[in-house]
Amino acid sequence: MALKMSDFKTDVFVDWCPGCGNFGILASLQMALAELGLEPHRVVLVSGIGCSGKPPHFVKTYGVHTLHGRTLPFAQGIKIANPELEVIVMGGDGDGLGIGAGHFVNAGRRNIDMTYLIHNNAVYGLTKGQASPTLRLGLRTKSLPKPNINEAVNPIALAIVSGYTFVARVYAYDTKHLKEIIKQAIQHKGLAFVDILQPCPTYNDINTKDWYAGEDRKDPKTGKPMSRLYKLEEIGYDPLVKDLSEDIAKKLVAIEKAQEWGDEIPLGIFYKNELVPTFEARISQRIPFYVANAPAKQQISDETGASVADLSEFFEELKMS
Amino acid sequence: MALKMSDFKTDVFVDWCPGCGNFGILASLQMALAELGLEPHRVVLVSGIGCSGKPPHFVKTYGVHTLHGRTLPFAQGIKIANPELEVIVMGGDGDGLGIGAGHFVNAGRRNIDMTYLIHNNAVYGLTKGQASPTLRLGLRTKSLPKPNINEAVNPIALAIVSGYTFVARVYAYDTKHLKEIIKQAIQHKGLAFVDILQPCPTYNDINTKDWYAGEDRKDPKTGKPMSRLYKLEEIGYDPLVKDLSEDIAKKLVAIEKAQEWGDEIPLGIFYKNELVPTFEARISQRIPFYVANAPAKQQISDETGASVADLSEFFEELKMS
Amino acid sequence: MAVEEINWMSGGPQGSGVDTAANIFGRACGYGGLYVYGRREYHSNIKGLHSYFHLRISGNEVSANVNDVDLLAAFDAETVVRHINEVVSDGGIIVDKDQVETKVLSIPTLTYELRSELRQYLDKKGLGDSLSDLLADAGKSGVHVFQVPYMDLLKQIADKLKIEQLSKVTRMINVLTIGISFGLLDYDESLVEKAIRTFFAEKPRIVDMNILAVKTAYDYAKQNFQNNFGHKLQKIEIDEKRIFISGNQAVALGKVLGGCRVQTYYPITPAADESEYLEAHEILKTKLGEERGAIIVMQTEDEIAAINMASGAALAGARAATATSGPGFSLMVEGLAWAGNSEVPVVITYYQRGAPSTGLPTRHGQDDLRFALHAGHGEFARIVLASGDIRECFYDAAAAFNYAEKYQMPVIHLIDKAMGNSSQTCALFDSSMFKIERGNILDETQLIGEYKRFKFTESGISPRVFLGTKNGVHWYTGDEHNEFGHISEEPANRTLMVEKRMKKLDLIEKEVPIEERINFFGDKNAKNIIVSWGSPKGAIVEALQKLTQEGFNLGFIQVRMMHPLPKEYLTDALQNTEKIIDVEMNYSGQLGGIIREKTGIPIGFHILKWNGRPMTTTEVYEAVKLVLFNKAPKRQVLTYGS
Amino acid sequence: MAVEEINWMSGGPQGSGVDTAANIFGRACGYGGLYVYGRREYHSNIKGLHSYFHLRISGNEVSANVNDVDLLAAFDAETVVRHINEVVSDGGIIVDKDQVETKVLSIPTLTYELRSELRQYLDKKGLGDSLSDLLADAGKSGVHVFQVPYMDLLKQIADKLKIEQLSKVTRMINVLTIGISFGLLDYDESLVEKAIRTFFAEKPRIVDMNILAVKTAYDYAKQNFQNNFGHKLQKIEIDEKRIFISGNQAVALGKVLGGCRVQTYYPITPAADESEYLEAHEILKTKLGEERGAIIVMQTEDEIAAINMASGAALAGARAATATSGPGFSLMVEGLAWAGNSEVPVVITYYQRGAPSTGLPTRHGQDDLRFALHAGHGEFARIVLASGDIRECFYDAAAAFNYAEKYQMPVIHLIDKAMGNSSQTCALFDSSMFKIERGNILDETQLIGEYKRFKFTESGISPRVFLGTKNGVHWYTGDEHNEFGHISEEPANRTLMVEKRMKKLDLIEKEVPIEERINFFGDKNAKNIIVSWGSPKGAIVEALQKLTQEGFNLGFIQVRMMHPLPKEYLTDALQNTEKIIDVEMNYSGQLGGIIREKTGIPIGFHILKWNGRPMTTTEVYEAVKLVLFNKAPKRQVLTYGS
Ligand SMILES: Cc1ncc(C[n+]2csc(CCOP(=O)(O)OP(=O)(O)O)c2C)c(N)n1
Ligand SMILES: Cc1ncc(C[n+]2csc(CCOP(=O)(O)OP(=O)(O)O)c2C)c(N)n1
Ligand code: SF4
Ligand code: SF4
Ligand SMILES: [Mg+2]
Ligand SMILES: [Mg+2]
Repeated sequence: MALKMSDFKTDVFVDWCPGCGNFGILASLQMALAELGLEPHRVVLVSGIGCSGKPPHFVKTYGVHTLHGRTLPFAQGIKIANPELEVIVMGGDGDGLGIGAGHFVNAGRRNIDMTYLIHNNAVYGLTKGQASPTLRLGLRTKSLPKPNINEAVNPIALAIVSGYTFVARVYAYDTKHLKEIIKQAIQHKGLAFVDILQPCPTYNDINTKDWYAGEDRKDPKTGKPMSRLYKLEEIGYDPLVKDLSEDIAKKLVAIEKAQEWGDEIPLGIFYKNELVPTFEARISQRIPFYVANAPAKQQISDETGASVADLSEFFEELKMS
Repeated sequence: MALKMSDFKTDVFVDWCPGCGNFGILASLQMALAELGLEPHRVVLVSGIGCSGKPPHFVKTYGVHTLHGRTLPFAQGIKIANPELEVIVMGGDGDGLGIGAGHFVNAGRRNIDMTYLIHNNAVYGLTKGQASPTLRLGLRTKSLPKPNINEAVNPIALAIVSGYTFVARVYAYDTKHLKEIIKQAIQHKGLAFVDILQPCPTYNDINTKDWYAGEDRKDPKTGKPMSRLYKLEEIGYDPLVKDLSEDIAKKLVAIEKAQEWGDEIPLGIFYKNELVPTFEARISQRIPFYVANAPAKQQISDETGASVADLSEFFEELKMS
Repeated sequence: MAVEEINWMSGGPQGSGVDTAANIFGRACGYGGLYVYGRREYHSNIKGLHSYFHLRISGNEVSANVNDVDLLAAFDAETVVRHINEVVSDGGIIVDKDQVETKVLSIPTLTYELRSELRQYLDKKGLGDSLSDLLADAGKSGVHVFQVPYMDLLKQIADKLKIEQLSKVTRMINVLTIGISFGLLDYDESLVEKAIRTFFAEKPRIVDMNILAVKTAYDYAKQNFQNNFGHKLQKIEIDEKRIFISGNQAVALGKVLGGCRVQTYYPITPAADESEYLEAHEILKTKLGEERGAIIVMQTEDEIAAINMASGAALAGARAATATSGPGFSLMVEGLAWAGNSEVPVVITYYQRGAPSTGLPTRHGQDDLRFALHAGHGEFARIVLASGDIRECFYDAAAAFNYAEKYQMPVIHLIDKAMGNSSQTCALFDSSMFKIERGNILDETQLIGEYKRFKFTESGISPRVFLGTKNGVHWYTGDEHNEFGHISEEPANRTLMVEKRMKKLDLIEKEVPIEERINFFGDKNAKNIIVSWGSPKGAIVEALQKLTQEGFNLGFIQVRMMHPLPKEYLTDALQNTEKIIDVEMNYSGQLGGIIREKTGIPIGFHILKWNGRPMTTTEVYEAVKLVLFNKAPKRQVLTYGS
Repeated sequence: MAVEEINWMSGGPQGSGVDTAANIFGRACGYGGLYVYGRREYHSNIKGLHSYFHLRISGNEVSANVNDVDLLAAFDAETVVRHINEVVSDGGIIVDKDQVETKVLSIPTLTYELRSELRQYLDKKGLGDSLSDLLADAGKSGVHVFQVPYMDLLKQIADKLKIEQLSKVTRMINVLTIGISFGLLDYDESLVEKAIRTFFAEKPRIVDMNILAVKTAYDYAKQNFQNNFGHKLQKIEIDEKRIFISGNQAVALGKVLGGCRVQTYYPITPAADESEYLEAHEILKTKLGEERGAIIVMQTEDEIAAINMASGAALAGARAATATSGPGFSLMVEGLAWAGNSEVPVVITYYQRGAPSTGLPTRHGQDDLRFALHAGHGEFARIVLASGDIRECFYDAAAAFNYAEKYQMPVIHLIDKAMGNSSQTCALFDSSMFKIERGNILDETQLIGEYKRFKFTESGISPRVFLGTKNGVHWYTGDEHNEFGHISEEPANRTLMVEKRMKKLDLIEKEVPIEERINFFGDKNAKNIIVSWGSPKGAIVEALQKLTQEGFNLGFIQVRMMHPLPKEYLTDALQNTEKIIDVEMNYSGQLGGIIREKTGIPIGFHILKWNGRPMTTTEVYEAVKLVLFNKAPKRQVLTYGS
């Protein structure tokens, strides 16, 4: 029987502020899961701490709401132990790029086959609106006592430099596009990163829905707002690395595109490369039965409860006779 | 009286392995300090944990040998409190790009006027040769039980994406070039990063001195080894951002150059930009007397020991009458 | 001053102005010469989940709640559902007329477990599932229900202001409930206006709107609920200068007084408010004139950076601090040990909250005492202070820097959520007695010849030099080191260096006056002694007064310096005590354990609570009384709170 | 088996083959049926600073050193300088003839403080500053000095092997000293050859070179030092199967036995060896046939990732562990609290080393007990185990997973550097009695209807389901949660949920047999009882045997489960004890404090040590004897070691 979006809903009250971009993300994710036909028990949603940390409670799949900034370590542990699981990570921009930046960079080096969604609202939502690492220098969102003193990090560029093999950006209110990208991210073989521009109507009074929609810059001719967002696919951008020889060039173009901001903000897939072996493939070279007989699935004791371990080879090496 | 290299030496035994690249780094640093005429008490050397963590004990300036991966936070604290100090940070590749990667990325956003040197030996030296984040996928240095399962991080690209405003690479045995670059890094206004290729003869049996020198690839004609290293300045590379409009382009070229490895390894300055305001400049906008009357220098009590704080304005806000 | 004590509670969805209401209400009372204590409760949520403020108004200074609610001002149905049983029998509930038919089991924001509980409750009582059923039931036990047509009133207001969209005025439900409340309490309306004027000082349009709203509601109450409500609130004349201040603010002010010049932080509840407050006031007024004082507030990438950056600043010579709560402190542990090993005078303000892990991020707890004492691998000297109320927060925050610099060690200043996020009126803090003591610091002129940062001395304290001082070059390392600060693994040096660091604790025991380390209340020769620490203080002191008045013989030792523990004092004070009653907001009675560890004296009785809500005077009073009447089990668990 | 006990020490610069020498020496002894215990000491340095191995060879099983050195095999002058006073009066020193004129004060690797000490020593004794002066002085007190021309011997060897560059054979100074040693000790040469063959098994050329070197040196000793040395070493015949194993390896093997399938780590001394050993053996042989067992060893970017990755793996159903030491554990604290809150069965192997902070990274200490007990904000249940020797390391490492899964909580397994980096011979481990107990786990077939991961139960234990199991969807969160695992801030749920977690500790107290929680040695009714934990065990047991033989009445309680502490047992055992003697490798006597906290019983005597070197049998024997003779202060500080 086909799965429906409602199959992925729990009874827990969704406690985001009215108009929060997170609603769009949640709905898109639930739709994507349903359309991909992923049975709820095969999916593990891992989140951090923040407004963005709450989705697992709203989604009827396995949910692991972890620590601030530590989504990736938990998620990687889960996936390594049981590579059959579909592991989807979600977290805030503060979570992933502030306190979690070290894991962000180092996860790229492993390329474990998972999906990582960042709710990028340029603020620390749940702690009441401090500047997040994606807030630009000099800006002063609603609850900052002073303008932001730090430059912003560029999540797309950072992901590419760190080795993520699927790097995309979407907009929280464009649920159809968002859903499609999430589906592709999940289906991607390797570590996929999706930067989700997520308006926070409560604290981010700069990058608002209206701002993204260009309400402040109406076309003088038509009088219509000119959206700041555009889609890479619409300009014929091709993110796919078809041969490793074009990898560096594709990365550079993606990083260049990632510099656009302000009046022209690209959405879509910046970079995609399935030629880099996943962690699963790498470890299988050493342990050929890794996927077939994964750590979490191995039998460790016999009927009598005795350990299946046979230590004789160890003892052979250590023996004193 | 002019300072000499020996003015920067302590009596502490330098306990690196014979032939370690760190000797070159130490000597270059001492030369650079002497040539810049920096009085020992004005310099603070901050280091992490590793073979690369020991230099402060060998250099007669203030030395703060901190925690593994935490050089940047300590150093930034010192510099913020007393911006008159010349703060130079040194640490390992594991220290800075493994456990310290989060600070690495976020320090770039502040652009505090300091110098950061990474001893890049592709191994965890002091813990006996495990793979560091700069060791490439599939390589197996001397003490690894299995080939490295992770991709390497690219320190130059990461620094550029993170906002460092001076990014260079040098080679530990080319002490003259190294010294010059260290001098320029120190003189740079902003956060300077220097990636130092540092052979570790004890554990890294791949990127050895001979390997860098190209002993394994002799010119068929001359029979001479063809060094893998070349200098960017020799190919007319211009790292300097003279106008902010060329910033992105310069960054992209630098990142592209940073991808070269193997038979052609560029040394020198990849990127330099003094148009980005330093942290000191940013904070001075808010607190105009910040540099003149820095936190560590402020008088906090009067002759009687009473606090100089005048709380009346606070009380005015809070008063109940 | 025989003013009636009033307990007022205001509740509604987070983000609907509960804080504002409480603040305005509190100020209005404060302007009338009354003392106010207000506790804020909120979910870890930005908008929509239930939050409330429990205010106690009295003629005497108060710093705890009692179980009672005399008047409940509910913005929504959920508030009534959650708090109805706290309202005293002659108390009142202000409720939206349009919401009384709400089906309470269908309120979407109720948690699974609350809904189950509520269902059982309704079943047991045989009540229907409308809010009106609950209200009627309360009415039977004497509670007055004041139904107010919030929307109608808002419409009137909008009309008067010529505002067309009703949504532009719905935010003012909070002020409506204030108007109604004060109308019922018959309080001086002009004081409410004054409160609104100062609260919205920078927004004149908002002031006018809100004053109109309050007036409208006030008049509505006067007209419709005449003489219906027994509780009244009277203003009194006072001379004293008072402030209305939260714990977060008190700590910030203490830091300014103490000369703090660098504060690092990573956002976390309930600590972040302190740092933001400091940042907003970064340029400091000083007695030295202009441009002489500023505090740099650094928002770091994480708490690991926060502690280590603060340590760096401290080494450079600035008084430096960081502020955090449990999860953040957990990340600071490695840096703390470095500071301990390198004898760095860094101050950590530690706001405890419900734990473990993320726990109850916005709720109260006192679970972290043992952790604060033992955090960090290895043994090193540290001082752990615990303030007992908002006033102490101020003084301790300043004193912490003196301890840190004099004894050259990290100081952990324990606060908790109940203190940090509560507000109270108190007499203006007097800082004239406070002196800055920086300990033994050498400057350029005092440095001749070889300088050893970690010189072995009788006391364990070595003269300190700031980084950058001429002639003072020296080294720090987290490794064990010799007197110069260079790495040393020599066994003999190691034996001495550990001892050097640790014996500074003995010096503290000798030097710091006992008055700074404990507070004693009640009868010095009492047979029954309460021991406690931190925010239960307020409730305990009040309970003690009441019990003493009732003729019980009781004393209370509030421990303020948790480490090094004043163990000689405690041994003397407790060894002949009949009943020792340990009162703490945690599961295991941590202070009790520490006292037993250090003195051997067993704790007879524990009164504990860990439901995330602070202890009330009522609870403590009752539980202690049970002990005194020999009717208590060895361990009583308190559970009041919603 | 009246074999003479020999204490052999081999020392030289780190990287010059001290380990190899010790290993070959130890093996050679092991092959001769002797028991060996070897302690490794080295600086936090890769090459150049002094390192040594202190080996004890005996007919009986040994797991501690004594103060004596019978034969010191010095590769260099520094080794002599550092250890000369440890050599017993009829002992011997093997020294390089070419180095006897070394000016000892000019040895570049000496630290400032050692140099000062040495200078004073020479002055006091009126000795010249050449190594020969020191040696002559030792000779006066009966020490035999065996001067060996290392370079001449190496030249002979190089000539025989037709090697031109002498530098290619200088690495073999270590084997030369072995040859000399065994020559002096008159030990069976063929066993040394066997040891070399197995040690260099994969490098036949090296085998030949080394055998030649040993032979040359052996013959040299025989010819030149005939009958000069009184200590002899004899092989014996044994039946028993034995292994020569380090603590790191024993833990690794225990993990394999215990079914560990994911091990995460970040490199750190002295823990990393364990993980690397596991990684080298990642494909596991099992009784089930081929391709059925493998352990994934993940080197993470830091320890924060290590603990959380292990927790993730544990939730998915793999037995998962991480291994670290102090600085790393400090970073794991936040993750530990999450695991505690979410009831995750994760195992942390904690190798203590000299602390605080970076401390003495390669030296011994037992400073972290309190930290292990209280790490993490908030209160949550955990088990803390402490092994007392290498054999226990093995069994405890396996048992830790059973505890973790049965009681659904993190288990901290405390080891220390002295155990981790020491090696000893012991009878082959018997694992036949060990059973895997996974606790209450539900699979797909047992899941019908609503599943609550944190269901309230009598015991506090809720049936567990692995992530990915059909019909078992549930949630985890570090927030306080309801039975489903969803966030809950309700006070009533909170009170229950904390209790649910904490009462599992009571269950452990009830269920785990006392034999798994303590070891008792000596007389059950003794008037004098030693309490201790961890690696002092070996020294204490031996000291106890000796003192008992001398007629003293003594018992020894080795606590193995540090938390929950077996407090009833301890109360019973200690309450009528005359002298309680706490023996620990830390400054404050942490176990003593915990015993007092939990039982109220005061500790009469402390024998403590924190110089970075483990306790020896000699020291413990002497210190305890002083106590028994009523000649000891309350606190004795031990300082043996170099
Ligand atoms: C170690 C730690 N430090 C701080 C916090 C407090 N905290 C909770 S949410 C949050 C910020 C969330 O910001 P972001 O990650 O951007 O998520 P958002 O709320 O914006 O979705 C912080 C700092 C914490 N939970 N843990
Ligand atoms: C928190 C923590 N984890 C682990 C260690 C152990 N440690 C000491 S040195 C080192 C690695 C050093 O490698 P790198 O930073 O590359 O420096 P190198 O020795 O190669 O110069 C590690 C992991 C530590 N000191 N602290
Ligand atoms: S604070 Fe911002 S991010 Fe958080 S729920 Fe509200 S609108 Fe959304
Ligand atoms: S291990 Fe490597 S990096 Fe460390 S001192 Fe030796 S050669 Fe240098
Ligand atoms: Mg955010
Ligand atoms: Mg390195």
